[in-house]
Amino acid sequence: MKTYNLAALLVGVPLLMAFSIPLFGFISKQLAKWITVLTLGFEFFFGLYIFFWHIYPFNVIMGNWVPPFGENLYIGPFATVLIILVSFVGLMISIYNLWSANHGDVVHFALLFLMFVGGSIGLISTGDIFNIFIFMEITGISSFALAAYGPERRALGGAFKYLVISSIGSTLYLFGVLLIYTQLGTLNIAEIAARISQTTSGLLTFAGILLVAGLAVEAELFPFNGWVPDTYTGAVNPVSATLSGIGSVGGIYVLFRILMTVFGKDGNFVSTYGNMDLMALVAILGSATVVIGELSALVQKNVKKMLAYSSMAQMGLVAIGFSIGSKLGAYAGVFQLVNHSIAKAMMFLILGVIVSFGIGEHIEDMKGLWYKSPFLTLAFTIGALSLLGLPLFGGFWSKFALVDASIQRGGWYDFVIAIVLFASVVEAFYYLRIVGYMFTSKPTSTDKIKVSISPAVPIVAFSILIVAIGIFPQIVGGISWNAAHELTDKMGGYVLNVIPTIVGH
Amino acid sequence: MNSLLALLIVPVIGSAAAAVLQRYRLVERLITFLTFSVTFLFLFEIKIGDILTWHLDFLGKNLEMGLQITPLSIFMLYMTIAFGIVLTFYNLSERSKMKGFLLLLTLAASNWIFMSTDLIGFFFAWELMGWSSILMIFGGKREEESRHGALYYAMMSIGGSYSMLIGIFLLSNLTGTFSIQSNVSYLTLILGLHPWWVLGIVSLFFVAFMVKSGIFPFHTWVPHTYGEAPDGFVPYLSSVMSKYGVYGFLIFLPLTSGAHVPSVLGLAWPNYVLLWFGSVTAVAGSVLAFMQDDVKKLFAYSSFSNLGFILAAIALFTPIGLTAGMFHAFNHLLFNGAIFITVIAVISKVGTTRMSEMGGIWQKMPLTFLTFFVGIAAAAGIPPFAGFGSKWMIFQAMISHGLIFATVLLFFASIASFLYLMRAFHAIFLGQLSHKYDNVKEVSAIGKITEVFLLGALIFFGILPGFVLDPINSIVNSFGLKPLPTSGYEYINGFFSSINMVSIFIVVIVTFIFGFALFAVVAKHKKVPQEDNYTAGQIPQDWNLTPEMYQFSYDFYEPMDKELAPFLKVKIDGFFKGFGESVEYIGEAIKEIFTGNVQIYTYLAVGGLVIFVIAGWVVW
Amino acid sequence: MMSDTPEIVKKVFAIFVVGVLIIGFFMVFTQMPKGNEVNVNNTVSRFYVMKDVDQATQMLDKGTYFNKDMVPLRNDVPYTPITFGKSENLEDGAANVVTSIVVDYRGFDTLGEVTVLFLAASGVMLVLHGEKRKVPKKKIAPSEIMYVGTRIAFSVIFLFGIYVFIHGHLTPGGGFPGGAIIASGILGLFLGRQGYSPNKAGLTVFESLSGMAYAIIGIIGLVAEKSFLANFLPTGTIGNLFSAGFIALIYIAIGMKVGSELSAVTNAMIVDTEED
Amino acid sequence: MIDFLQNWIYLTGSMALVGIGLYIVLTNTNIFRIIVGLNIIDSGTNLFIVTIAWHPKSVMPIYTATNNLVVNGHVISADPLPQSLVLTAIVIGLGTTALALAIAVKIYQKYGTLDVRKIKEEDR
Amino acid sequence: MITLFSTLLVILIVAGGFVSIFSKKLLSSVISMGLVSLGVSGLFFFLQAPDVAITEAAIGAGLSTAIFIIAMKKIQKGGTSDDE
Repeated sequence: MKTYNLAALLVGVPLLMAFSIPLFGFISKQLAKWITVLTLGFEFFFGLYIFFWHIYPFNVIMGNWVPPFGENLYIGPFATVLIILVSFVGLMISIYNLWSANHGDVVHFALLFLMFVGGSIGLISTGDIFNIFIFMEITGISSFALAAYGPERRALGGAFKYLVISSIGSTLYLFGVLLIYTQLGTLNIAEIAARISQTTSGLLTFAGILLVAGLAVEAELFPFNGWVPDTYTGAVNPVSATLSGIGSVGGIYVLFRILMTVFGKDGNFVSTYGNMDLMALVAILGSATVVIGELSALVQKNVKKMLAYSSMAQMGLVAIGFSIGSKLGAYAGVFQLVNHSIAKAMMFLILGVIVSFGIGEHIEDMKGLWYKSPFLTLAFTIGALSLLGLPLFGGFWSKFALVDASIQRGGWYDFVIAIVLFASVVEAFYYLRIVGYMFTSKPTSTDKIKVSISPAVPIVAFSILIVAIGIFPQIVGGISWNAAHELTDKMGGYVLNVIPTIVGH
Repeated sequence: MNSLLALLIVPVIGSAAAAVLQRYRLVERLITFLTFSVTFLFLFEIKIGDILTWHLDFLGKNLEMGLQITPLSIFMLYMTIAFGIVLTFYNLSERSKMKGFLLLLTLAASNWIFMSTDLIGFFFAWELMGWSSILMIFGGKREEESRHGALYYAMMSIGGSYSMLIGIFLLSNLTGTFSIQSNVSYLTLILGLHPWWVLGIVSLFFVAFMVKSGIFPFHTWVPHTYGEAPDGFVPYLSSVMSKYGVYGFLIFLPLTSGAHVPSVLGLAWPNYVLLWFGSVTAVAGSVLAFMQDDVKKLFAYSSFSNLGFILAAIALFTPIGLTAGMFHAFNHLLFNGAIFITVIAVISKVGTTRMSEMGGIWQKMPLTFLTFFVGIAAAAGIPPFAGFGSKWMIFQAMISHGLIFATVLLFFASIASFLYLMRAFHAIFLGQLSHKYDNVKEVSAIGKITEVFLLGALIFFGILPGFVLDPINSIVNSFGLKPLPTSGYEYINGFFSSINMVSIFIVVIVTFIFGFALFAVVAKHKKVPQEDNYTAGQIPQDWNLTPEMYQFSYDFYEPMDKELAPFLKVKIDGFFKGFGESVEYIGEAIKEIFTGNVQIYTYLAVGGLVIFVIAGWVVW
Repeated sequence: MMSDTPEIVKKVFAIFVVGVLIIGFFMVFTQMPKGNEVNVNNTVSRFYVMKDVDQATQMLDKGTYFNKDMVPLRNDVPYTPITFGKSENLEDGAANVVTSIVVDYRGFDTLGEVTVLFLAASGVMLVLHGEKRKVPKKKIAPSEIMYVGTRIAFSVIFLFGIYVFIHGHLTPGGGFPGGAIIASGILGLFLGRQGYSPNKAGLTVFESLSGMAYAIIGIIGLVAEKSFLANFLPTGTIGNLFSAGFIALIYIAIGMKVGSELSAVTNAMIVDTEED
Repeated sequence: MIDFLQNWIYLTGSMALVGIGLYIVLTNTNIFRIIVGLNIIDSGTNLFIVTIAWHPKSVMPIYTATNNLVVNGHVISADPLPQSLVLTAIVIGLGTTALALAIAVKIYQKYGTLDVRKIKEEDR
Repeated sequence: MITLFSTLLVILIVAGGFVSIFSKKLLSSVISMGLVSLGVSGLFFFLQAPDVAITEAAIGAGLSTAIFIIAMKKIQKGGTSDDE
C-alpha cells in the first residue's frame, strides 16, 4: 500500500478556498473569481504532477486511521485521469466565468462553482462508500444552486426539478449503502468489494438496484434523467457546461465504481454478484438512454436543448461502454467520457458566447454564423464532429473502441451496438444540420462577433485538445488502459492497493 | 522525408495553410493547386513495394499501422492526383464556394485510403474523406438544397461507414489483427468452412463501398448531392470519389471469387449479385438521367450509371473483366471530368443549371463545346475516344462469361446513355441562342488550357490505350490472374479479337471530314431566332406557350417520359425519405416523455425503480 | 402519465408504486439482521467503541486481521478496558463515541457535511439575491415584555448552544445541534423585534473564518501528523472537559459555523422581499 | 409478540414514512407539499438508519461513569456508526430543504404559481 | 413496555404523516411534518441515540419547520393557503 497523504490537499485546498471566498468577496468580486481560477489551476497541476511523476496508484489516509477503519482517498489511474479531466474542464470554465458571470451574487456563484468542481474531485477520489454520498450531496447542492442562477426564470424551474429527482436518488443510494452495511459492517469500498460475496444475495440484489437507481440520476440514465433537458436548458451556459462536463463524469464514475469494483464479479466480462446482472441492467438503461436522447434531440429546434439531449445520449454511450465489462469496454468508456466531457463543455461555452451577442438559441438563429465568427463556428464544428466520432478528432477513437468492445463481447451486445450506431446516425443528422446552418446561409446582419480573450482561452484550449487527442490517441489511451485494468480486475486493481493484507495469512 | 509519408503530410500542411489563408480566394486556390502538384511530384519518388509502418498505442495494444504501394494503389494515386491537378488548376478561375482546405484534406485521406495496409488507417481515412466532402457540399449555391444534399449524403455515408466499422471489428476479433492482408487471407482460409459467414462480413464492407460509389440501391443520394455541391467540387466528387468504392471492392473481390464459394453460372454468388447490382445501376442511372432537366443531376445519374458498368465488369473478376473495369474506371475519370468541367464552365457563365433555359452556347464557347463534345462522345463509347475501348471490353467480358441477359441490360443502358448525352449536347450547346446569353464569353485562359489538356487526353488515351492498359495489366497480374496479351500501345486486346485504335481513328477522322464537308456544301441552313417558330396560325398565348417553352430542348423526351412515368413511381428515394420521416415522427413522440412536469419525472424514476424491483423478484 | 391525468388514476398509480417499493423493502428486511440479531461486534464500530483501532491496524499490518475467507477477525483484536474518568491517552479521548466517530474517525465526512450546509446557505443567498429589504411601513412596536423577553431568552439560548457544542465530546449534542440552537435563538430575535436584522457582514466573516479554521485544523494535522484531519493534540483523560484533543476545537468551529450559517439562511429567507 | 413488535415496528414506521413521503411527492402538485414529502422521506430514512444500529439490549454509545459500553469484551451499546451517519443525513436534509424552499419562493415570484405542472416554458 | 410505548409513538407518527397527506391547509401539513420529525426524534431516544435525537429535534423538527413557515409567509399564502 502506497500512501501519499499530501494529496489530501486535492480536497483540502478547494474547501479552504471556498470557505475564504466570501472574505475575498468583500474586497472585490473579480478577486473571488480569480480565486476560483487559481484554486482549480492548483488542482489541475497537482493532477498532472500525480500523472506525470507516476505517483498513482496511492492512498490518502485521513486522520491516521487506515482503511478499512477510517476514511481514505484512493487515487488510482481511473481517478487520476478523471481528476485531471475534471480539474481541466473546471479550470477552463472558471476562466470563462471571469467574463460571463457578472450579474447577481457573483461571490457565491464563484464559491459554489469551486465547490462543485472540488466536490467532484472528492467524489472521484474517495474510498468510502458513505463519503461518496456526502460528495454527491456537495456536488448536488452546489449544482442545484448553480442551476438556479441566472436572469431567466426557466433556471429556477430546471433547478427545482433537478433537486427533487436528485433528492430521491440520493435517498435511494443511502438505503442501498446501509443495506450493505447491515451485512458486512463496514463502509470501506475495498473491504466491501472483497467481501461482497458474503452477503445474502436477495438483499444484495435489492441494494444494487437501489444504488443503480440512485446513481443513475447523476449519470443521466433513462428513466432517471427527466431533469436533464429542463435543467440544462434553464441554467446559464457555463453551468450547463459544468453539469455536462463535470457533473455527469462524477455520476458515471461512481456508478461504475460501485458496479464494477464493489459489486463486480471478475471474469472475462465483469458481471455483478446477486441474482441479477446489474451490468446488463445498466446496458439496457444505456441503450434506452441513447435512443431516447438522440431521437428527442433530433426534433429539437432549440440548440441548447438539443445539446442537453445529446449530452444525455452520450452518457448512455459511456454507460454502454463500461457495462460491456471487458477491459476494452472500460477503455472505450473512459475514452468516450473524456471526449464527451471536453467537447460538450466547449459547445455549451460557445453557445454562451453566441447568446451573449444577442443571437438566439433557436436553430434558425445559427444561420450564417460562419460569416459572423469563423472562430466560434470552427470550434463548434470541431466539437460536433468529435461527438459524431469523425476522424482527426478525439471522438473517433472512442467510438471506434466502443464498437470494437461491443463486438468483442458479442451476444446481445450486437443488438446494443446496432441500436447505438443507428442512434449515432441520427445524431450525425442533427449535428450536421446545425453545422450546415452555420456554414451555408448568409446572415441577415453581418455584425462580427468579437470574442474577448477570457472566453476564447477555454474554447481554443478545448479545440486544441480535441484535435490533439484525435491525432495522438495515446494521450488518453495509455492511462485509459490502466484505468480499464483497475476497473476490471477488482482485487489487483483496487482492493489490494487499499488493503494489501486482505487476502489473509 | 519518406515520400509515402509525404503523400499524407504535404496535403495536410497545404490544408492548414489554405485554411488560414481562406479569406484570400486566389491565394487559397493557388495553394491548393500547388499542393496537388507537389504531391504529384512526390509520386515519382515512390515505386511498387514501398512500405512504411509505425505503431499506434491504442486499444491497449501496440497496433501496427502501415502504408504500402501496390500496383493498384499506384494506379489509383496517379489517376486521382493527376485529375486533382487539372481540376485545381481549372478552379483557379472558378468562383464557387469550394473550400480548398477541405479538398486537400480529402486528398490526404484519399492517398491514405489507397496506401493503407491496415483497417484502422483505412477506416480513419475513409471517414476523414467522408466528412471533409460533406462539409464541402454545404457550400453549394442554393443553401436549402445544398444542405439537404449534404445531409442526405452524410446520412448514407455515415451509415455505410458504420456498417464497415462493424465488419472491421467482426474481422479483427476473429484474427486479432487489423492488417488488411492477413484479414483477407484469414477469410480465404475459413471460406471453405463458413462461406456464408465470410460473405456476411464482406457484405458489411460492400455496403460502405456501394454507398460511396452510388451503386443501386444506395444511389439515391447521388443526384441530390452532385446537383447541389459547389461547382468546383462536383468533378472531383464524381470522377475521383466514386473510385474509392471501386478500390474497396477490389480489396475484397479476390476473396469472394474463391473456389469455395457457392456459384451460379460459373460465377461466385456474391460476384453474381454484384454483377446484377452493377447492371441495374447502369440501367437505372441511364433511364433516370434522360429524364432530367438539371444538367448537374443528369450527369450525376450518368456518373453512377457508369459506375454500374465498372462494377459489373470487375465483379466478373476475370482478366478481361478486371481490365475492362479498371480501364473504364480510368476513362470514366477522364470523360466525366471533361464533361463536368465544361458543364460547370457553362453553368458559371449562364448562371442556371436548367438545360431548357440554355441552348446555342456553342457559338459563344466553341472550345468548351468541342471538349464537351469529345467528352460525351467518349462517354457514349464512340470510337476513337477513350470510353469506346473500355465499353467494348466490358461487353466482351460479359459475353465471354455467357451472361446474355446482363449483357443485354448493359447494352440497353448504353443506348439510353446515348439518349441523355444527346439531350444534354443538344440542349446546352445546339439549337437557338437565347438573347439572354448575348454577353456570354468563352472561358478564361486557364479554362482554355484545362480544356485543351482534357481534349488532348481524351484523344490520346483513346487512340493509344496501351499507356493505360500496361499498368492495368500489372494490376491484374498482382491479383494472380493472367493478364491479357499486349501488342503495342495502339492495340486493345479483347477476349475474342483485338482492335487497332489508330486505324479506327484515321477512319473516323476521314469519315468525319467527309461528312462535315458534305454538310457544309450540300445542306441548306440558316440562322433563326428562338422565337421563329411555326405555330400554324395559332396564337401562342392561347396555348399558354411562353418563349421559354419554344426552346426545343424543353420537355425533350416528353413522350418517353410519359411512357416511363408509371415505372418510376417506385422510388428507392422514397424509402429512405419515409424512413427518415418515421424516425422523426418517433422522435416527436419520444420527446413527449420530457413534459417539463417534475411529477412525471418522479413517476418515471420511481416507476423505473419499481420495475427493477419487480425484475429483481422475478429472478429472486 | 400526462399532466391532465385524472387525480384518481394518479393516486391509484402512486399507491401501487409506493406499495410495490415498500413490499420490496420488507422482503429485504426479512433477510436483514433485526432486533436481537443485530451484533455490533460484527461491525467496524466495535473498534470505535473500544477505541481500539490502533490495535486493529497492527493486526491488519501483520496480516492477521482477515481470515482466509476475507472475513475480518474483529473479535480477536486485543481489548483494553476503558474506565470512565481514569483511562488516559487513549487513541481518541471523547467519551461520546458518536462524537468520536463524527469528528475523529470519520472526520472527513463531517468536513463534507459542514461544506454541504455551507453550500446550501450560499445557495440560498445566491438564489434569493437581489431581494431588497422593504422598509416596513407601519412599525408595530412589540410589547416591552416581548422585547426584553426575547433578549433574555436569546442570551440563555445562546449560552446553551455554546454549552452544547463545547461539551460535544462528553454529552449528546455537538456542533450541529449547538449551532442550530444558536440559530433558533436568533430566530427568536426576529419574532421579538420588528425589523430586526443581524449584521450580515459579521455573519459572513464568522462563517468564513470558522470554516477556514476547520480546514486549517485539517491541514495542521497534515503538517504535524502527516495525515489530513489527524489529531495533533493530547487526548487527556476520558470524561474530562479538556480531553479528546482537537474534537472540541472542531466542534467549536462547527458550532460557530452552523450557527452563523443557519442565521444567515434565516435572515435571507425572512427579509420581506420585493423584486428589484 | 413483543419480540415481533420490537423487530418490526421501527422498520414499519420508517417504511411508512418513506411511503407517505413518496406518495406526497407523487400526488401533490404544490411545490411546498412536495418539499414536505421530501422531508418526510428524509425522516423515514433517518429512522431506518438508527433502527439498524439498535438492538433490544443496547445502551447508548456514550461513556459515562455508570454506562459501560463493553462487557466481557463484547460491545453492548447501540452501533454508533450509523448514528453518526444519521447526523450527517439530517444536516444534509436541512440544507436541501432550505435550498428547495428558497428556489420555491423564487419560483412563486417568477412564475406566479406553486403548481408544478405550470412550471415550464412555452417552447419545449 | 418501551416497545409498546414506541409502538404507540410510531402509530402517532404515521398518523401525523397521514395528516400531512390529507390536510387541506398547507400550514397544517407543514406543522404535522414538524410533529413527525419530533416524534421520530423521540423514537431516537428509545433507540439509544441521544445525539441523533437532539440533532433531529433541533434541526429537523425545529429549524426546518421554522424555515418552512418563514418561506410560506414570504409568499403571502401562509396560514390559509390551499394547494393549487
